[in-house]
Amino acid sequence: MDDAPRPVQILYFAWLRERVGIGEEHLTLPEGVDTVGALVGWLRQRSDRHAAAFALAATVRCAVNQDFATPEAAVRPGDEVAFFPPVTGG
Amino acid sequence: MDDAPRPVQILYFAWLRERVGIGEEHLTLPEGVDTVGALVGWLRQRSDRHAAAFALAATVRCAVNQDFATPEAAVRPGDEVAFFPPVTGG
Amino acid sequence: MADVRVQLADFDLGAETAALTAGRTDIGGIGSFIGTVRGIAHGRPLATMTLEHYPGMTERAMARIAAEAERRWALLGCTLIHRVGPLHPGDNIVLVLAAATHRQPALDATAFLIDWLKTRAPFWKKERFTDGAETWVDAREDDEAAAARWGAL
Amino acid sequence: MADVRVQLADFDLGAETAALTAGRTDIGGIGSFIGTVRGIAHGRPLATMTLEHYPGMTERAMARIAAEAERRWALLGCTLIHRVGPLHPGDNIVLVLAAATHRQPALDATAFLIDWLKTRAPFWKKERFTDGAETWVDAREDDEAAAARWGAL
Repeated sequence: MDDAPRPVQILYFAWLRERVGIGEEHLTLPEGVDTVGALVGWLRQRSDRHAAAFALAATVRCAVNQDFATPEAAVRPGDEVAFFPPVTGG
Repeated sequence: MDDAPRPVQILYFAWLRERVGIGEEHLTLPEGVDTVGALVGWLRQRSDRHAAAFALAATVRCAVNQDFATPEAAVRPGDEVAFFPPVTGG
Repeated sequence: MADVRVQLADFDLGAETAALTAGRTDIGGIGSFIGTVRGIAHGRPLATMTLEHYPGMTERAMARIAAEAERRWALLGCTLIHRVGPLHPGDNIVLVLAAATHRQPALDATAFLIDWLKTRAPFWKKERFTDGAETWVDAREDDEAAAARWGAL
Repeated sequence: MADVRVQLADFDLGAETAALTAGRTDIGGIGSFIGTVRGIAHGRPLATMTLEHYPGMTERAMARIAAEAERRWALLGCTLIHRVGPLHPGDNIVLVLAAATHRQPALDATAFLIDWLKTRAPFWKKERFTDGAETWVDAREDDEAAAARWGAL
Protein backbone atom coordinates (compact mmCIF):
# COMPACT_ATOMS: atom_id res chain seq x y z
CA MET A 1 0.00 0.00 0.00
CA ASP A 2 3.05 2.26 -0.11
CA ASP A 3 2.66 5.29 -2.33
CA ALA A 4 5.84 6.53 -3.93
CA PRO A 5 6.58 9.80 -2.12
CA ARG A 6 5.69 12.70 -4.37
CA PRO A 7 8.47 15.20 -5.00
CA VAL A 8 8.40 18.86 -4.18
CA GLN A 9 8.79 21.23 -7.12
CA ILE A 10 11.38 23.86 -6.24
CA LEU A 11 11.69 27.07 -8.28
CA TYR A 12 14.40 29.72 -8.19
CA PHE A 13 14.12 33.25 -9.55
CA ALA A 14 16.43 36.18 -10.28
CA TRP A 15 19.84 35.95 -8.60
CA LEU A 16 18.86 32.80 -6.72
CA ARG A 17 18.31 31.09 -10.07
CA GLU A 18 21.68 32.32 -11.30
CA ARG A 19 23.50 31.18 -8.16
CA VAL A 20 21.90 27.75 -7.99
CA GLY A 21 22.44 27.44 -11.75
CA ILE A 22 18.97 26.07 -12.51
CA GLY A 23 15.46 27.49 -12.42
CA GLU A 24 13.69 24.40 -11.22
CA GLU A 25 14.29 21.05 -9.58
CA HIS A 26 12.05 18.24 -8.35
CA LEU A 27 13.21 16.76 -5.06
CA THR A 28 11.81 14.16 -2.72
CA LEU A 29 12.27 15.49 0.77
CA PRO A 30 13.56 13.28 3.59
CA GLU A 31 11.63 12.76 6.82
CA GLY A 32 11.63 15.86 8.99
CA VAL A 33 12.07 18.33 6.16
CA ASP A 34 8.54 19.63 6.38
CA THR A 35 8.86 23.41 6.72
CA VAL A 36 10.33 26.17 4.56
CA GLY A 37 13.08 26.71 7.15
CA ALA A 38 14.01 23.01 7.25
CA LEU A 39 13.95 22.88 3.45
CA VAL A 40 16.39 25.79 3.20
CA GLY A 41 18.74 24.08 5.66
CA TRP A 42 18.57 20.85 3.67
CA LEU A 43 19.02 22.58 0.28
CA ARG A 44 22.12 24.40 1.53
CA GLN A 45 23.88 21.07 1.94
CA ARG A 46 23.10 19.81 -1.55
CA SER A 47 25.89 21.69 -3.34
CA ASP A 48 28.24 24.62 -3.07
CA ARG A 49 25.96 26.49 -5.47
CA HIS A 50 22.95 25.94 -3.22
CA ALA A 51 25.03 27.00 -0.22
CA ALA A 52 26.03 30.19 -2.05
CA ALA A 53 22.46 30.90 -3.10
CA PHE A 54 21.16 30.65 0.44
CA ALA A 55 24.19 32.24 2.11
CA LEU A 56 22.23 35.43 2.70
CA ALA A 57 19.10 33.69 3.92
CA ALA A 58 17.69 36.94 5.33
CA THR A 59 17.38 38.32 1.80
CA VAL A 60 15.65 35.24 0.41
CA ARG A 61 11.88 35.26 0.10
CA CYS A 62 9.72 32.17 -0.30
CA ALA A 63 6.33 31.20 -1.68
CA VAL A 64 4.58 27.87 -1.12
CA ASN A 65 2.02 27.05 -3.78
CA GLN A 66 2.29 30.63 -5.05
CA ASP A 67 1.54 32.29 -1.71
CA PHE A 68 4.22 34.18 0.20
CA ALA A 69 5.41 31.96 3.07
CA THR A 70 7.47 32.34 6.24
CA PRO A 71 10.19 29.91 7.43
CA GLU A 72 7.60 28.26 9.69
CA ALA A 73 5.26 27.44 6.79
CA ALA A 74 4.61 23.75 6.12
CA VAL A 75 5.98 22.03 3.03
CA ARG A 76 4.28 18.86 1.88
CA PRO A 77 4.92 16.40 -0.95
CA GLY A 78 3.55 17.79 -4.20
CA ASP A 79 3.96 21.41 -3.13
CA GLU A 80 5.43 24.09 -5.35
CA VAL A 81 8.06 26.00 -3.37
CA ALA A 82 9.72 29.09 -4.86
CA PHE A 83 12.74 31.03 -3.61
CA PHE A 84 13.54 34.53 -4.81
CA PRO A 85 14.96 37.90 -3.73
CA PRO A 86 12.77 40.74 -2.46
CA VAL A 87 10.61 41.87 -5.38
CA THR A 88 11.57 44.90 -7.45
CA GLY A 89 8.84 45.35 -10.04
CA GLY A 90 6.74 48.35 -10.86
CA MET B 1 -5.17 119.81 -18.04
CA ASP B 2 -8.11 117.60 -17.02
CA ASP B 3 -7.91 114.01 -18.25
CA ALA B 4 -11.24 112.32 -18.93
CA PRO B 5 -11.58 109.74 -16.13
CA ARG B 6 -10.93 106.30 -17.51
CA PRO B 7 -13.72 103.79 -16.98
CA VAL B 8 -13.44 100.49 -15.12
CA GLN B 9 -14.18 97.35 -17.13
CA ILE B 10 -16.54 95.17 -15.13
CA LEU B 11 -17.05 91.49 -16.05
CA TYR B 12 -19.68 89.03 -14.79
CA PHE B 13 -19.51 85.27 -15.06
CA ALA B 14 -21.84 82.29 -14.54
CA TRP B 15 -24.97 83.09 -12.54
CA LEU B 16 -23.79 86.64 -11.84
CA ARG B 17 -23.76 87.27 -15.59
CA GLU B 18 -27.25 85.79 -15.88
CA ARG B 19 -28.64 87.87 -13.01
CA VAL B 20 -27.10 91.15 -14.12
CA GLY B 21 -28.18 90.34 -17.67
CA ILE B 22 -24.91 91.36 -19.30
CA GLY B 23 -21.39 89.94 -19.28
CA GLU B 24 -19.53 93.22 -19.33
CA GLU B 25 -19.98 96.92 -18.69
CA HIS B 26 -17.65 99.92 -18.70
CA LEU B 27 -18.35 102.34 -15.87
CA THR B 28 -16.71 105.50 -14.66
CA LEU B 29 -16.63 105.27 -10.88
CA PRO B 30 -17.54 108.24 -8.68
CA GLU B 31 -15.17 109.66 -6.08
CA GLY B 32 -14.78 107.37 -3.11
CA VAL B 33 -15.59 104.16 -4.97
CA ASP B 34 -12.03 102.92 -4.88
CA THR B 35 -12.19 99.42 -3.40
CA VAL B 36 -13.89 96.17 -4.40
CA GLY B 37 -16.22 96.47 -1.42
CA ALA B 38 -17.20 100.04 -2.27
CA LEU B 39 -17.70 99.03 -5.91
CA VAL B 40 -20.09 96.23 -4.93
CA GLY B 41 -22.09 98.65 -2.78
CA TRP B 42 -22.28 101.13 -5.64
CA LEU B 43 -23.19 98.49 -8.26
CA ARG B 44 -26.03 97.19 -6.09
CA GLN B 45 -27.79 100.52 -6.46
CA ARG B 46 -27.52 100.66 -10.23
CA SER B 47 -30.53 98.39 -10.95
CA ASP B 48 -32.73 95.72 -9.49
CA ARG B 49 -30.78 93.19 -11.52
CA HIS B 50 -27.50 94.31 -10.00
CA ALA B 51 -29.08 94.21 -6.55
CA ALA B 52 -30.28 90.66 -7.19
CA ALA B 53 -26.86 89.59 -8.49
CA PHE B 54 -25.09 90.88 -5.39
CA ALA B 55 -27.82 89.91 -2.91
CA LEU B 56 -25.70 87.02 -1.68
CA ALA B 57 -22.46 88.97 -1.49
CA ALA B 58 -20.81 86.26 0.59
CA THR B 59 -21.00 83.87 -2.37
CA VAL B 60 -19.55 86.36 -4.86
CA ARG B 61 -15.85 86.19 -5.69
CA CYS B 62 -13.85 88.97 -7.29
CA ALA B 63 -10.72 89.40 -9.37
CA VAL B 64 -8.99 92.70 -10.09
CA ASN B 65 -6.85 92.65 -13.21
CA GLN B 66 -7.22 88.87 -13.31
CA ASP B 67 -5.96 88.26 -9.77
CA PHE B 68 -8.28 87.08 -7.02
CA ALA B 69 -9.09 90.06 -4.81
CA THR B 70 -10.68 90.70 -1.41
CA PRO B 71 -13.24 93.46 -0.61
CA GLU B 72 -10.39 95.63 0.64
CA ALA B 73 -8.52 95.50 -2.67
CA ALA B 74 -8.07 98.81 -4.49
CA VAL B 75 -9.94 99.55 -7.72
CA ARG B 76 -8.48 102.22 -9.99
CA PRO B 77 -9.57 103.75 -13.30
CA GLY B 78 -8.68 101.42 -16.15
CA ASP B 79 -8.83 98.28 -14.00
CA GLU B 80 -10.54 95.08 -15.09
CA VAL B 81 -12.79 93.90 -12.27
CA ALA B 82 -14.58 90.55 -12.51
CA PHE B 83 -17.35 89.11 -10.32
CA PHE B 84 -18.22 85.44 -10.29
CA PRO B 85 -19.40 82.59 -8.07
CA PRO B 86 -16.97 80.21 -6.34
CA VAL B 87 -15.24 78.23 -9.07
CA THR B 88 -16.40 74.72 -9.97
CA GLY B 89 -14.07 73.48 -12.69
CA GLY B 90 -12.05 70.30 -12.84
CA MET C 1 7.59 74.73 -18.61
CA ALA C 2 4.14 73.35 -18.25
CA ASP C 3 1.80 72.98 -21.20
CA VAL C 4 -1.46 74.67 -20.23
CA ARG C 5 -4.51 74.81 -22.49
CA VAL C 6 -8.18 75.77 -22.41
CA GLN C 7 -10.01 74.33 -25.37
CA LEU C 8 -13.38 73.35 -26.81
CA ALA C 9 -12.01 70.22 -28.44
CA ASP C 10 -11.48 66.89 -26.75
CA PHE C 11 -7.95 65.82 -25.80
CA ASP C 12 -6.11 62.56 -26.43
CA LEU C 13 -4.51 61.10 -23.31
CA GLY C 14 -2.20 58.81 -25.26
CA ALA C 15 -1.02 61.57 -27.59
CA GLU C 16 -0.49 64.04 -24.73
CA THR C 17 1.51 61.49 -22.76
CA ALA C 18 3.58 60.62 -25.83
CA ALA C 19 4.26 64.33 -26.41
CA LEU C 20 5.40 64.73 -22.82
CA THR C 21 7.80 61.78 -22.91
CA ALA C 22 8.96 61.73 -26.55
CA GLY C 23 12.67 61.11 -26.86
CA ARG C 24 13.27 61.35 -23.12
CA THR C 25 14.95 58.81 -20.90
CA ASP C 26 15.05 60.83 -17.68
CA ILE C 27 11.41 60.18 -16.76
CA GLY C 28 10.64 57.30 -14.40
CA GLY C 29 6.97 57.89 -13.65
CA ILE C 30 3.98 59.67 -15.17
CA GLY C 31 0.84 60.34 -13.16
CA SER C 32 -2.38 61.40 -14.80
CA PHE C 33 -5.92 62.29 -13.96
CA ILE C 34 -8.88 62.68 -16.27
CA GLY C 35 -12.18 64.12 -15.07
CA THR C 36 -15.27 63.10 -17.02
CA VAL C 37 -18.95 64.11 -17.15
CA ARG C 38 -21.20 61.73 -15.26
CA GLY C 39 -24.65 60.93 -16.61
CA ILE C 40 -26.40 61.39 -13.27
CA ALA C 41 -25.99 64.50 -11.13
CA HIS C 42 -27.76 64.86 -7.78
CA GLY C 43 -29.82 61.82 -8.73
CA ARG C 44 -31.12 63.34 -11.96
CA PRO C 45 -30.22 62.40 -15.54
CA LEU C 46 -27.96 64.98 -17.11
CA ALA C 47 -28.35 66.21 -20.70
CA THR C 48 -25.39 68.59 -20.95
CA MET C 49 -22.78 70.18 -18.75
CA THR C 50 -21.57 73.56 -19.99
CA LEU C 51 -18.21 74.86 -18.84
CA GLU C 52 -17.71 78.62 -18.72
CA HIS C 53 -14.37 80.27 -18.05
CA TYR C 54 -12.74 83.69 -17.76
CA PRO C 55 -10.55 84.02 -20.86
CA GLY C 56 -7.18 85.38 -19.88
CA MET C 57 -7.45 84.89 -16.16
CA THR C 58 -8.15 81.17 -16.49
CA GLU C 59 -4.98 80.55 -18.49
CA ARG C 60 -3.00 82.70 -16.05
CA ALA C 61 -4.40 80.82 -13.07
CA MET C 62 -3.61 77.46 -14.67
CA ALA C 63 -0.06 78.54 -15.49
CA ARG C 64 0.37 79.71 -11.91
CA ILE C 65 -0.94 76.42 -10.51
CA ALA C 66 1.43 74.48 -12.77
CA ALA C 67 4.34 76.72 -11.72
CA GLU C 68 3.48 76.06 -8.09
CA ALA C 69 3.58 72.29 -8.73
CA GLU C 70 6.93 72.69 -10.46
CA ARG C 71 8.19 74.64 -7.46
CA ARG C 72 7.07 71.91 -5.03
CA TRP C 73 8.21 68.89 -7.02
CA ALA C 74 11.03 68.38 -9.51
CA LEU C 75 8.71 67.76 -12.44
CA LEU C 76 10.10 66.73 -15.81
CA GLY C 77 6.83 67.52 -17.55
CA CYS C 78 3.40 68.87 -16.77
CA THR C 79 0.31 69.20 -18.96
CA LEU C 80 -3.00 70.77 -17.95
CA ILE C 81 -5.89 70.79 -20.41
CA HIS C 82 -9.35 71.97 -19.45
CA ARG C 83 -12.26 71.89 -21.85
CA VAL C 84 -14.97 74.56 -22.06
CA GLY C 85 -18.32 74.74 -23.81
CA PRO C 86 -21.12 72.19 -23.86
CA LEU C 87 -20.17 68.64 -22.84
CA HIS C 88 -22.17 65.45 -22.60
CA PRO C 89 -22.17 62.48 -20.26
CA GLY C 90 -19.01 60.44 -20.75
CA ASP C 91 -17.09 63.37 -22.23
CA ASN C 92 -13.68 64.34 -20.93
CA ILE C 93 -13.52 67.59 -18.94
CA VAL C 94 -9.97 67.93 -17.69
CA LEU C 95 -6.58 66.30 -18.08
CA VAL C 96 -3.66 66.52 -15.67
CA LEU C 97 -0.31 64.92 -16.49
CA ALA C 98 2.82 65.10 -14.33
CA ALA C 99 6.12 63.37 -15.06
CA ALA C 100 9.06 62.96 -12.69
CA THR C 101 12.03 60.71 -12.04
CA HIS C 102 10.02 58.66 -9.54
CA ARG C 103 6.41 57.83 -8.88
CA GLN C 104 5.85 59.73 -5.66
CA PRO C 105 6.42 63.26 -7.00
CA ALA C 106 4.50 62.38 -10.18
CA LEU C 107 1.48 61.12 -8.23
CA ASP C 108 1.60 63.83 -5.57
CA ALA C 109 1.81 66.55 -8.22
CA THR C 110 -1.10 65.01 -10.12
CA ALA C 111 -3.29 65.10 -7.02
CA PHE C 112 -2.18 68.62 -6.16
CA LEU C 113 -2.82 69.91 -9.67
CA ILE C 114 -6.39 68.64 -9.89
CA ASP C 115 -7.17 69.79 -6.33
CA TRP C 116 -5.98 73.32 -7.09
CA LEU C 117 -7.51 73.40 -10.58
CA LYS C 118 -10.86 72.68 -8.97
CA THR C 119 -10.60 75.47 -6.44
CA ARG C 120 -8.30 78.13 -7.90
CA ALA C 121 -8.95 78.28 -11.65
CA PRO C 122 -11.99 80.26 -12.84
CA PHE C 123 -14.30 77.70 -14.43
CA TRP C 124 -17.99 77.29 -13.77
CA LYS C 125 -20.21 74.34 -14.56
CA LYS C 126 -23.84 74.60 -15.54
CA GLU C 127 -25.88 71.42 -15.60
CA ARG C 128 -28.89 70.96 -17.86
CA PHE C 129 -30.99 67.96 -17.01
CA THR C 130 -33.02 65.86 -19.42
CA ASP C 131 -36.21 67.47 -18.05
CA GLY C 132 -34.90 70.86 -19.21
CA ALA C 133 -34.07 72.21 -15.75
CA GLU C 134 -30.79 74.08 -15.49
CA THR C 135 -28.59 74.79 -12.50
CA TRP C 136 -25.15 76.17 -11.80
CA VAL C 137 -23.05 73.67 -9.88
CA ASP C 138 -22.31 74.71 -6.31
CA ALA C 139 -18.75 74.69 -5.05
CA ARG C 140 -18.10 71.70 -2.82
CA GLU C 141 -16.70 72.11 0.66
CA ASP C 142 -14.69 68.93 0.34
CA ASP C 143 -12.99 70.33 -2.75
CA GLU C 144 -11.86 73.24 -0.58
CA ALA C 145 -10.70 70.81 2.10
CA ALA C 146 -8.81 68.73 -0.47
CA ALA C 147 -7.10 71.86 -1.83
CA ALA C 148 -6.28 73.07 1.68
CA ARG C 149 -4.27 69.89 2.38
CA TRP C 150 -1.52 71.34 0.24
CA GLY C 151 -1.25 74.56 2.26
CA ALA C 152 -1.72 78.12 1.09
CA LEU C 153 -0.32 79.49 -2.16
CA MET D 1 -13.46 42.86 -12.08
CA ALA D 2 -10.01 44.20 -12.68
CA ASP D 3 -8.14 43.62 -15.92
CA VAL D 4 -4.72 42.22 -14.98
CA ARG D 5 -2.04 41.36 -17.51
CA VAL D 6 1.63 40.39 -17.68
CA GLN D 7 2.99 40.84 -21.18
CA LEU D 8 6.10 41.26 -23.31
CA ALA D 9 4.43 43.80 -25.58
CA ASP D 10 4.08 47.48 -24.90
CA PHE D 11 0.71 48.87 -23.83
CA ASP D 12 -1.27 51.83 -25.14
CA LEU D 13 -2.43 54.19 -22.39
CA GLY D 14 -5.05 55.85 -24.59
CA ALA D 15 -6.50 52.55 -25.79
CA GLU D 16 -6.56 51.05 -22.28
CA THR D 17 -8.31 54.11 -20.88
CA ALA D 18 -10.81 54.07 -23.74
CA ALA D 19 -11.50 50.38 -23.09
CA LEU D 20 -12.09 51.08 -19.41
CA THR D 21 -14.54 53.92 -20.03
CA ALA D 22 -16.22 52.92 -23.32
CA GLY D 23 -19.95 53.50 -23.27
CA ARG D 24 -19.98 54.40 -19.58
CA THR D 25 -21.40 57.51 -18.00
CA ASP D 26 -20.98 56.56 -14.34
CA ILE D 27 -17.26 57.37 -14.19
CA GLY D 28 -16.22 60.81 -12.95
CA GLY D 29 -12.47 60.38 -12.59
CA ILE D 30 -9.70 58.16 -13.92
CA GLY D 31 -6.29 58.06 -12.28
CA SER D 32 -3.32 56.49 -13.97
CA PHE D 33 0.33 55.82 -13.42
CA ILE D 34 2.94 54.69 -15.91
CA GLY D 35 6.39 53.61 -14.83
CA THR D 36 9.16 53.93 -17.41
CA VAL D 37 12.79 52.83 -17.77
CA ARG D 38 15.25 55.62 -17.02
CA GLY D 39 18.46 55.90 -19.02
CA ILE D 40 20.68 56.42 -16.00
CA ALA D 41 20.65 54.10 -12.99
CA HIS D 42 22.88 54.71 -9.99
CA GLY D 43 24.71 57.29 -12.08
CA ARG D 44 25.58 54.84 -14.86
CA PRO D 45 24.13 54.69 -18.39
CA LEU D 46 21.74 51.80 -18.79
CA ALA D 47 21.63 49.54 -21.84
CA THR D 48 18.71 47.26 -20.95
CA MET D 49 16.49 46.47 -18.02
CA THR D 50 15.18 42.92 -18.00
CA LEU D 51 12.05 42.10 -16.05
CA GLU D 52 11.65 38.55 -14.73
CA HIS D 53 8.48 37.25 -13.13
CA TYR D 54 6.98 34.12 -11.60
CA PRO D 55 4.38 32.93 -14.10
CA GLY D 56 1.20 32.00 -12.29
CA MET D 57 2.02 33.57 -8.94
CA THR D 58 2.57 37.00 -10.47
CA GLU D 59 -0.86 37.10 -12.08
CA ARG D 60 -2.42 35.80 -8.85
CA ALA D 61 -0.63 38.44 -6.81
CA MET D 62 -1.72 41.19 -9.21
CA ALA D 63 -5.34 39.99 -9.14
CA ARG D 64 -5.20 39.97 -5.34
CA ILE D 65 -3.78 43.49 -5.20
CA ALA D 66 -6.50 44.72 -7.58
CA ALA D 67 -9.17 42.96 -5.50
CA GLU D 68 -7.82 44.66 -2.38
CA ALA D 69 -8.08 48.05 -4.10
CA GLU D 70 -11.65 47.23 -5.13
CA ARG D 71 -12.40 46.30 -1.53
CA ARG D 72 -11.02 49.60 -0.22
CA TRP D 73 -12.50 51.92 -2.84
CA ALA D 74 -15.67 51.73 -4.94
CA LEU D 75 -13.81 51.39 -8.22
CA LEU D 76 -15.68 51.38 -11.51
CA GLY D 77 -12.68 50.03 -13.39
CA CYS D 78 -9.14 48.89 -12.74
CA THR D 79 -6.40 47.87 -15.16
CA LEU D 80 -2.95 46.60 -14.23
CA ILE D 81 -0.43 45.79 -16.96
CA HIS D 82 3.15 44.86 -16.18
CA ARG D 83 5.67 44.16 -18.89
CA VAL D 84 8.38 41.48 -18.70
CA GLY D 85 11.45 40.72 -20.79
CA PRO D 86 14.15 43.06 -22.01
CA LEU D 87 13.28 46.78 -21.96
CA HIS D 88 15.24 49.85 -22.98
CA PRO D 89 15.51 53.40 -21.65
CA GLY D 90 12.27 55.26 -22.27
CA ASP D 91 10.21 52.05 -22.51
CA ASN D 92 7.04 51.60 -20.51
CA ILE D 93 7.25 49.10 -17.62
CA VAL D 94 3.93 49.22 -15.82
CA LEU D 95 0.47 50.74 -16.20
CA VAL D 96 -2.06 51.32 -13.44
CA LEU D 97 -5.53 52.67 -14.21
CA ALA D 98 -8.30 53.21 -11.66
CA ALA D 99 -11.71 54.71 -12.39
CA ALA D 100 -14.29 55.89 -9.85
CA THR D 101 -17.19 58.31 -9.50
CA HIS D 102 -14.88 60.96 -8.05
CA ARG D 103 -11.22 61.86 -8.19
CA GLN D 104 -10.17 61.00 -4.65
CA PRO D 105 -10.83 57.26 -4.77
CA ALA D 106 -9.42 57.09 -8.32
CA LEU D 107 -6.18 58.82 -7.29
CA ASP D 108 -5.85 57.02 -3.96
CA ALA D 109 -6.39 53.64 -5.61
CA THR D 110 -3.82 54.47 -8.30
CA ALA D 111 -1.20 55.28 -5.64
CA PHE D 112 -2.11 52.19 -3.62
CA LEU D 113 -1.94 49.89 -6.64
CA ILE D 114 1.52 50.97 -7.74
CA ASP D 115 2.84 50.91 -4.15
CA TRP D 116 1.62 47.36 -3.66
CA LEU D 117 2.63 46.19 -7.13
CA LYS D 118 6.16 47.29 -6.32
CA THR D 119 6.34 45.38 -3.06
CA ARG D 120 3.90 42.47 -3.32
CA ALA D 121 4.02 41.18 -6.89
CA PRO D 122 6.89 38.87 -7.86
CA PHE D 123 8.88 40.78 -10.46
CA TRP D 124 12.62 41.27 -10.49
CA LYS D 125 14.63 43.81 -12.45
CA LYS D 126 18.11 43.19 -13.82
CA GLU D 127 20.05 46.16 -15.12
CA ARG D 128 22.69 45.86 -17.81
CA PHE D 129 24.83 48.93 -18.24
CA THR D 130 26.45 50.17 -21.43
CA ASP D 131 29.83 48.97 -20.11
CA GLY D 132 28.44 45.42 -20.01
CA ALA D 133 28.15 45.18 -16.22
CA GLU D 134 24.97 43.54 -14.94
CA THR D 135 23.26 43.80 -11.59
CA TRP D 136 19.98 42.79 -10.01
CA VAL D 137 18.12 45.78 -8.65
CA ASP D 138 17.93 45.87 -4.86
CA ALA D 139 14.59 46.33 -3.16
CA ARG D 140 14.21 49.88 -1.85
CA GLU D 141 13.33 50.54 1.75
CA ASP D 142 11.26 53.55 0.78
CA ASP D 143 9.14 51.33 -1.47
CA GLU D 144 8.40 49.23 1.61
CA ALA D 145 7.59 52.37 3.58
CA ALA D 146 5.30 53.62 0.81
CA ALA D 147 3.47 50.29 0.72
CA ALA D 148 3.21 50.19 4.51
CA ARG D 149 1.26 53.49 4.51
CA TRP D 150 -1.74 51.52 3.33
CA GLY D 151 -1.64 49.06 6.23
CA ALA D 152 -1.27 45.29 6.15
CA LEU D 153 -3.06 43.06 3.67
